[in-house]
Order: sequence, then structure tokens, then C-alpha cells
Amino acid sequence: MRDVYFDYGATTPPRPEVVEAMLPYLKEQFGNPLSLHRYGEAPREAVEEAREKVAQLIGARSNEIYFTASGSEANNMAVKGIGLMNQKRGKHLVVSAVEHLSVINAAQTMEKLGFEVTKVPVDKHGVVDPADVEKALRDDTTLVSIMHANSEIGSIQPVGEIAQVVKERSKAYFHTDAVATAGNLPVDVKELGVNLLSLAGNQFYGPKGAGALYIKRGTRIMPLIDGGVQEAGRRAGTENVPAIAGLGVAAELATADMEERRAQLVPLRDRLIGRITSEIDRIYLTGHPTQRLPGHVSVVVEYIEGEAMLLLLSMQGVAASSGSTCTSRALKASHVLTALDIEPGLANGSLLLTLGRDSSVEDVDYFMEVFPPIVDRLRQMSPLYKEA
Amino acid sequence: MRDVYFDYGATTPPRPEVVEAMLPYLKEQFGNPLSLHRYGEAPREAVEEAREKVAQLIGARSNEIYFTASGSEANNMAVKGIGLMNQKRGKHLVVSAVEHLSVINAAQTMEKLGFEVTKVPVDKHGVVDPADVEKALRDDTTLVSIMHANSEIGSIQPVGEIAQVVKERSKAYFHTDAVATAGNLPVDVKELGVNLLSLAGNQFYGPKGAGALYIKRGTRIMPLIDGGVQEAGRRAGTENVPAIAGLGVAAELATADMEERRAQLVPLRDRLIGRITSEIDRIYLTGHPTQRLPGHVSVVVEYIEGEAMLLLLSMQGVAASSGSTCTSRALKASHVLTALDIEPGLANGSLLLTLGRDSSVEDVDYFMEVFPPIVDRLRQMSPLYKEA
Amino acid sequence: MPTYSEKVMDHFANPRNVGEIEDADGVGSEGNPVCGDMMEFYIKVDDGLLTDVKYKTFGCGAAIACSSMVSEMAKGKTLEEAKGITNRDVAAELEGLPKNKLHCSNLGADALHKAIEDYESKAREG
Amino acid sequence: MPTYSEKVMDHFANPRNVGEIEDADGVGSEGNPVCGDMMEFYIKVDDGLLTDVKYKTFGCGAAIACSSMVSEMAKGKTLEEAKGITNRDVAAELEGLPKNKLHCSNLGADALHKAIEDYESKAREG
Ligand SMILES: Cc1ncc(COP(=O)(O)O)c(C=O)c1O
Ligand SMILES: Cc1ncc(COP(=O)(O)O)c(C=O)c1O
Repeated sequence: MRDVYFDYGATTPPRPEVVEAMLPYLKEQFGNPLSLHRYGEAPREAVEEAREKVAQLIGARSNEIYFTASGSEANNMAVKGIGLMNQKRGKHLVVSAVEHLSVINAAQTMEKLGFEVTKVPVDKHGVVDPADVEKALRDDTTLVSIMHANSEIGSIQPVGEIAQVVKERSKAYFHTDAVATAGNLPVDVKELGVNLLSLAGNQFYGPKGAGALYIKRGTRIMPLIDGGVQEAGRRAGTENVPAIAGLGVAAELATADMEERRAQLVPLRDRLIGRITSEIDRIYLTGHPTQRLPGHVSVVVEYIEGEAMLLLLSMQGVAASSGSTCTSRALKASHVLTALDIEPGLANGSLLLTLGRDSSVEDVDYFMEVFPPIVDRLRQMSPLYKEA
Repeated sequence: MRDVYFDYGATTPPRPEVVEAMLPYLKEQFGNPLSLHRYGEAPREAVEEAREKVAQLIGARSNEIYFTASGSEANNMAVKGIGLMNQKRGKHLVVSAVEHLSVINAAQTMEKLGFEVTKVPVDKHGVVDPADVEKALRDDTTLVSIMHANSEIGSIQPVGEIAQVVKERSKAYFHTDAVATAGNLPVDVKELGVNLLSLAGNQFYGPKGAGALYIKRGTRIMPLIDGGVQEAGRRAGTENVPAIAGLGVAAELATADMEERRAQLVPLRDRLIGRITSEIDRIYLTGHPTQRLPGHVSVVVEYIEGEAMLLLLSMQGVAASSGSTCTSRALKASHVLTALDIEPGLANGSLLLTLGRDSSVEDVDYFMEVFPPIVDRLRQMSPLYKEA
Repeated sequence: MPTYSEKVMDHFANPRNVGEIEDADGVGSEGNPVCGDMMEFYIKVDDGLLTDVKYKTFGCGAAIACSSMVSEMAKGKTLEEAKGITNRDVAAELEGLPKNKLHCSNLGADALHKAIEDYESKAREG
Repeated sequence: MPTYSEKVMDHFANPRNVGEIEDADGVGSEGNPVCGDMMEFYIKVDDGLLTDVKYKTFGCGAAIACSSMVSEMAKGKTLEEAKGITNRDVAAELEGLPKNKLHCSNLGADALHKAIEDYESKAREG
């Protein structure tokens, strides 16, 4: 049986160079970067070196990079920090309907704190229309947060255009959640024209526990975690030096081989999309057919349920994921598939195949060997299929 | 030259067992604990195992342990999360004047959001009088946060008594910042009678990037980091599995050898305090003489400045720290020493020597060899000493 | 998949009695695709005994395993005995189900009961 | 201590011209212990030349190094030349100071200027 990891979207394996770079800071170089003595030196330098590498990855200055422990923390910091800091100017936020829950739920918390939130819809491919963002803007809007790409359906948003609209038509800050793209696709904060941008190391072969928020110079933001002087006073807490060092190396490696990786993944993705949609009937691609993350394949399969597919795939050695109700710990229908107007029964047939560095044509072809019989088998026992 | 690390208070070296326990999750077992397939299994089990070990360390149930990335995050989560969630009941918080900045500054942020904060004073040993807490309580108090021990002056607070007073005299939740004590001294949430408690792995030979907030069952609290379903929906973000696994092992080891470690450190501490205060004149212990952290020695040295002492100590191989204005990145006088009514000039002569696992009598005696000449030398060049 | 017991996985991977009964004496269904789980049970009754029990299931691993387990537990039982089978019994027989699956996926007994009701109401009418 | 240049560390570890001048022609001090840095400069003046410069310093590494550097830069200079020494010159001569030390600890030139003022006001009076 072949071992196929098709869940790079859940998390990526840290590259050996990344782990190697972390080890010294778990061992001899365990010091606190704030320490003035020699134990603080190497850790402090490691953190600043990583800051430069992350800055380079996204075309920022290093003093605009603030380390966090996750993409979710970066998103919360952006949404809450901008909202709370700028409330005198207004208490209105704009997000899209397909944002990651760390943006959606942070916005919901802001509602509880007296803010108003407008959710911009998406088209059937999950893409935001800049004109809809424009319509949502108000005099009292202080933040617009539209993600760069959605990890559930792969669609890439026209963030540059949206940022332009926000800049021209309002005084709001513009944040983009680039957790799914940074390190995987070219991301340049200046080209995109964003004020804030979130990223997370575990999405591009870096370690867990290390993310970052880019905050453009001059942006007024309140810390999410108050306390000491770490991260220029904007994010307190002893720095997670090993993870930050690992994030730096991951950023450096990603900068170097991003093109190569994209060139590897896009054909694999398109091969898989092509085969899966032509060889199996009543299966539909979700998200945009071309404006999508490299390596990202998401479908809904009619008449059957996602978790059952995952279990049978797993028995064939394939690790994948699903946005079905049953596979969400919260047991709620995916808000993303709901926003696409996919009807809930169909949404429960969601299957997510995310390819990465180690994926090969052989993996794709093996998948297409084992998957059709699984679909058949589940459909044969489905009361819906019979009815159809 | 001897290499003496007397800055365990800044951070502790992870024990080899801790690092060992982390490695698999940086490598093969890189999966996301939320994943339903086999890559998610071991990481998920590691997180839950660590949760049990941390629970055991502090006498809690494992479902009352919420992992965070740092002590500061846990403190912010407690102060802001309780405050914001319970605002209908009141908007008054009580903290002590010597809390860590992650509590003090979080409380200050709450003031900006319309809350009132009462700061309870401390006596000359930095200890809070439960009667003062009682006086500060109001009908609209929702949270009292008093630390277990202060890392700058070592004083241990009568947290059990204070918790009792808070429980009897108010409806407020009681939080204690046990970052300096958990893993180093016996801490039992039931004995202490607290509703919330913060801890951090890097303070007891665990990794950086892993802390926890104990939240007693039934406590109403708002997440600091909204998003996914991790940590029962109370703290979103992909779990930092390696760090959490390391924290678990550190907790387990600490539970096992805490007594031994205390028995090692208290005599060393007392030897150092005895020698330093008797062999050098015009040097004063800060914090409580006996109710203090094992291994914790803090003094103020008259006529000279902390950073200069640190530099010269460093040249002799001794790594220590100071609360002097010059050694704080914020270049502000330590709020802790200020709260003790130590006059600012004297506070600048602060020196902090924190001993730990690898400290020995030889280290103490070596320190007492090199330190007096340093004091002499700096005093000889001090304009204040001349005047005295 | 550590969240499922071995027994669940066995019934999921090798579901017993799957299928339809063309000339069923009773049919009952429970759940719906929106929730992610739906089961349809078919029974044959002879002299107060469930001589055959089959089902079709749309749903997760737990839903499929529960259907299979219910069919096994019910087959050969009297109608009264089968009515006494609860979702709880099914979960117990499966050596437990993950907490979050207990309510939404564990509908097999309910669907079976509906099939029996269907049979009984037809019997009364006919 | 990576935040300090080698030159700073050299002057901190081996401060030049430390001490008092008993019969100083001018004395000037700057800073105070509350801020963490205080320096007192003593000068001997002969025929408009600074024939001796000494100081005492309470403060951090930067403060001590700055005092030492100023004493070296001023010694042998004319009063006018010495007045021209700025804190910036001192920092430059030390191959830079950490940003957060530029303002609070770099008081050496100011203290020296005060000592010169003291000398000049005495000269006017006397
Ligand atoms: C008492 C106390 N609370 C909180 C903290 C903050 O912990 P962290 O640096 O993990 O955020 C510290 C740090 O040393 C501490 O000593
Ligand atoms: C688009 C997007 N934003 C945010 C996150 C949250 O990142 P983290 O799990 O690091 O908190 C994810 C996670 O996969 C994501 O895909």
C-alpha cells in the first residue's frame, strides 16, 4: 500500500533544514533574547535574523514583522487590535463570508464589544468582487479584512484590487490573511498594497508555533498580548526562539524554491482535477478552476459523506480531509461551502486533497486507482443514490 | 574562568528528556492534531497526554488545562477574557502593584476599554496583605489577579488566604499568575482555591512557546484568540505540538523532583544571601527574607548601577540580571522596586541572581570571589560613593 | 482513526446486511443529508419475528457502523425485542462512540423502530 | 554583550582617567542616579589648555565608556576645542552606541562643558 499525504493544507512537514536550525535553541542556546549576558546573544540574533528572512519573503522591512504563535493569533491581533485602537474613528469592520474562522469569529467578538461587521459575499467560485467591498465601505469603517486565498476551496482573491479600492474609497486599514499563500505563492506587501498581513510557518514547511503579522509602519494597533517589551512592545511573552528560527529558515527556503514548487504542483493539481472530474460522475470542483492555490484540489461528491470517504481512503494509505459536518469538530456545516450556495447535503460530500513537496504523479495516479471504487461502494449503500 | 548561569529566572534550559520528547513531533509526527487520518493520531495523543501531565502538576482536571504560547498570553487571556465576558456583572478589576507587566498592562488596556482597576499595594517585602484585597473588593468586581510569586524580588504571596477572602467577600473570579512557581514549588489549584492560574514551561526546564491557563470548570471566559475548535474553542490556532509535548514532560519531571530541587536550592540561596549581605556593606536584600522562591536572590547595591555590575560579572563568566532602568529595554524604573518604596537611585543598583538545577556551592563561592572586587571597583569610580 | 473503537471500524469496513429489501414489510428512515447522516431500514417480518433487516446509509463512519450493528442486533429478534433496542445499546455494543457522534450519527435504532411502526401501521390498516 | 561595540567595551573595561582632581579648576556634573546615570567631571586648565581631565561616573556601561572617551578626547585640547566636542562626536568615536543609550547615557560632553563653564565663571568672578 502506498503512503500518500494529501493534506498539506492541514499542515506541512518541517523541512530538515528547519528542524536543524531549531535544535541549537532547544539546547545550548536556550537563553532568553532579552538577557544582556552571553546567553541572550545568539537567541537574540536568531530572532532578528529570522525577522529579516520573513520580511524578505513578503517584501517588507524587518521592523514591520511581528512574530506570533500562529496564523490565528496574527488574525486576531489584526482584527481586534485595529478595531479597538481606532474606535474613535469608527466601529465598523468589513470581512468576507469565506474568511478563516479566526477572522470571522474575531469579528463576531468585536460585534459583542459594540462593533458592526459587514460580511461581503462571494461568487460561486468563492471569489470576492471588489465592487462589493466598495459597497460595504462606510465613513466609520476602520478595517477591511479579505483573505489572500481560502484553504478550503483554494480560491485566490483579487487582494491587490481590493486593497486599491479600500485605499481610494475609505480611511480603513486593509488586512489580508495570507496564511494559505505566504511561502507558497509570491506575496509582496507593497505590490498588494496591504497595511497588515498574516502568515504561519506550518503552512510552508516551517514549524508549528510560529506565525507573523506584518504591520506597515505607522499603523495604529493595540496589542493582543500586553506585557513586556518583546516585539517592540506589540506582542509580549518570551520569544519562542527555536520556532522563530525555524520560521526564518522556512521563509528563506520558500523564497528560493517557490517557483520550482509551483511548477511542480500546478500540473499535479490539474492532472488530479482533470481525472477526478472526468472519471467519476456527479463530482464537482469547488472554488475557482484556475485562480487557485497550487496543489489544491477540492470537490464535493454527490450522494456520499466526507468522513466515510476519508476513512476508506485512509485504509488505502491516503491522508486527506473534508469540510463535511461530521469531520468538523464543531459539527457545523462549513461556512465556506455554505457561502458558495452549495446545498448542505452536497456540502457533506466535501473532499479536500492538498498536494505538496513530496507529492508525485504516482501519488495522483494511485489515488485515482483507489478512489473510484470507494465512491462506488459508498454510493451503493447510500439511500440518496438509489433515489437519484 | 568558571561559567555560572545565575539567570534561571529569565529562562531555564530545557531538560534533555524534554527536547527528546519534542523531536518526533518536529519530524515524522508532524501532523495536525485535528486531522482525522493517521498523521493526526500521535500528535493528538501527545497533546492530550501533555494536558494530563500539566493537570497533575497543579492538581487540576485535564479538561481544565488550556494551552497557550506563553505565560503572558495566559495572563492576558485571564484578565481580558474574564473582564470582557462578565461585563454585565461589573467592570472592576483588582490586581496587585507588583504583578508581572503582562497582568499590569492587560489591566491598563481594560481601563482603556472602560474598566476600572484597583491596584493593591504591597509591604516593604513586596507582600500583599489579604485585608487590602478585601478593602479593594466591590460589588462590581469580576476579577482579582494576584500573582503567586514575583520573579523580580522572589516574594511569595499568601494566595490561598487571598483566594479565601475573595471567595467569601465577593462574586469575583480569582486568578493567580503562577509562572514563577508552577513546576518549582508545590502548586495545587484546589488547595489554593483559585479559579484561574497561569504557568509557563520555560520557567521549569520546559520549552519556550508553551504555557497554560488553568480555567476551573464553569468559569465564564471569552477567548483571547478566536477561531477554530482547538482547546475546546477557547484558544484557536494549530497546536504547537512539539512544545506542548515538551511542556508535558517538563511537568512530569517537575512533579517528580520538585522536593529534591527545593532541597538543593534553598540552602544555596540562603548561603548566597548570607554571604552577600554580610561580606559586602550597603547591600540590601529585596523581597521577603524567607517567603521567597527557592534559588532566588535579589539585592540592591548602593552607589552603583546594575548594568555595569552585569557587564563586569559577565566578564567573569557569571550571567545574571538586574531590574535597573538601564537594563530594561523600556528604560523605565522597575514598577516592582518602585512599589517597594525603594528610592529610584538605589533601585538602579538592582542585581538578580536566580539559581537552578545546575547551580552548586562552588558557583556561589566563585561568585563571592569575583563580586566584591566588582562592587569595589564601581564604587571607587562612583561620584555617589565619594559623597557618602 | 483513533476516535473509533475497533468494533466500530470493523462494522464500518465490513458492514453487515447492507442493501434494500424489494418487498419489505416495513420501511423507516431517520436523519437527513443536511445533518450529514441519513439511514433507511427495511424489514421482513414473519410471525412476529424479524426475519430480515437491511439498510442503506448516507453518513459518516459512525452512522454506517451503527446501521450495521443495529441490523445484526435486530435480525431474528421479535418485534417487541427489537423495539427495546436503544441507541445506547447500539453504542455500547460498538464498544463506545466518540462523544460528538453519540447524538447525530447514532440513529440506527430510531430508523429501525420507524420501519417496525411502518409495518405495524400497515398491518393495522391491511 | 553584543549591543556594545568593542570600543565601548574597551573603555568600559579599562576606563581612562578615572578619578577626582583635588584642586580642580572646574567641576561639572550631569545626570542623576534616578535616571541611572550620573557623571562628575574635574578639569585642570593651564593657559587655555585642558591639562588634566578626570571624572567619576555612576551608571551603565555606556555611561562609563562615554566618560572615559570624553576625558581622552578633551585632554590636551584648548577650552574652545573641548567646548566643540558633542555627545554625537563621542558616540561616533566609540563606534556607535545602542539607540536606546544615545540619550540617557551619553552625557559626558555635557558634564565636561559644565566643568568648563564652572572654570570660566570662577575665572570671571575671581
Ligand atoms: C511572574 C511572571 N509572570 C509572567 C511572566 C511572563 O511569562 P512569558 O515570558 O512566558 O510570557 C513571567 C516571565 O518571566 C513571570 O516571571
Ligand atoms: C487561511 C487561513 N487562515 C488562518 C489559519 C489559521 O492558522 P493557524 O492554525 O496557524 O492558527 C489557517 C489555517 O490553516 C488558514 O488556512
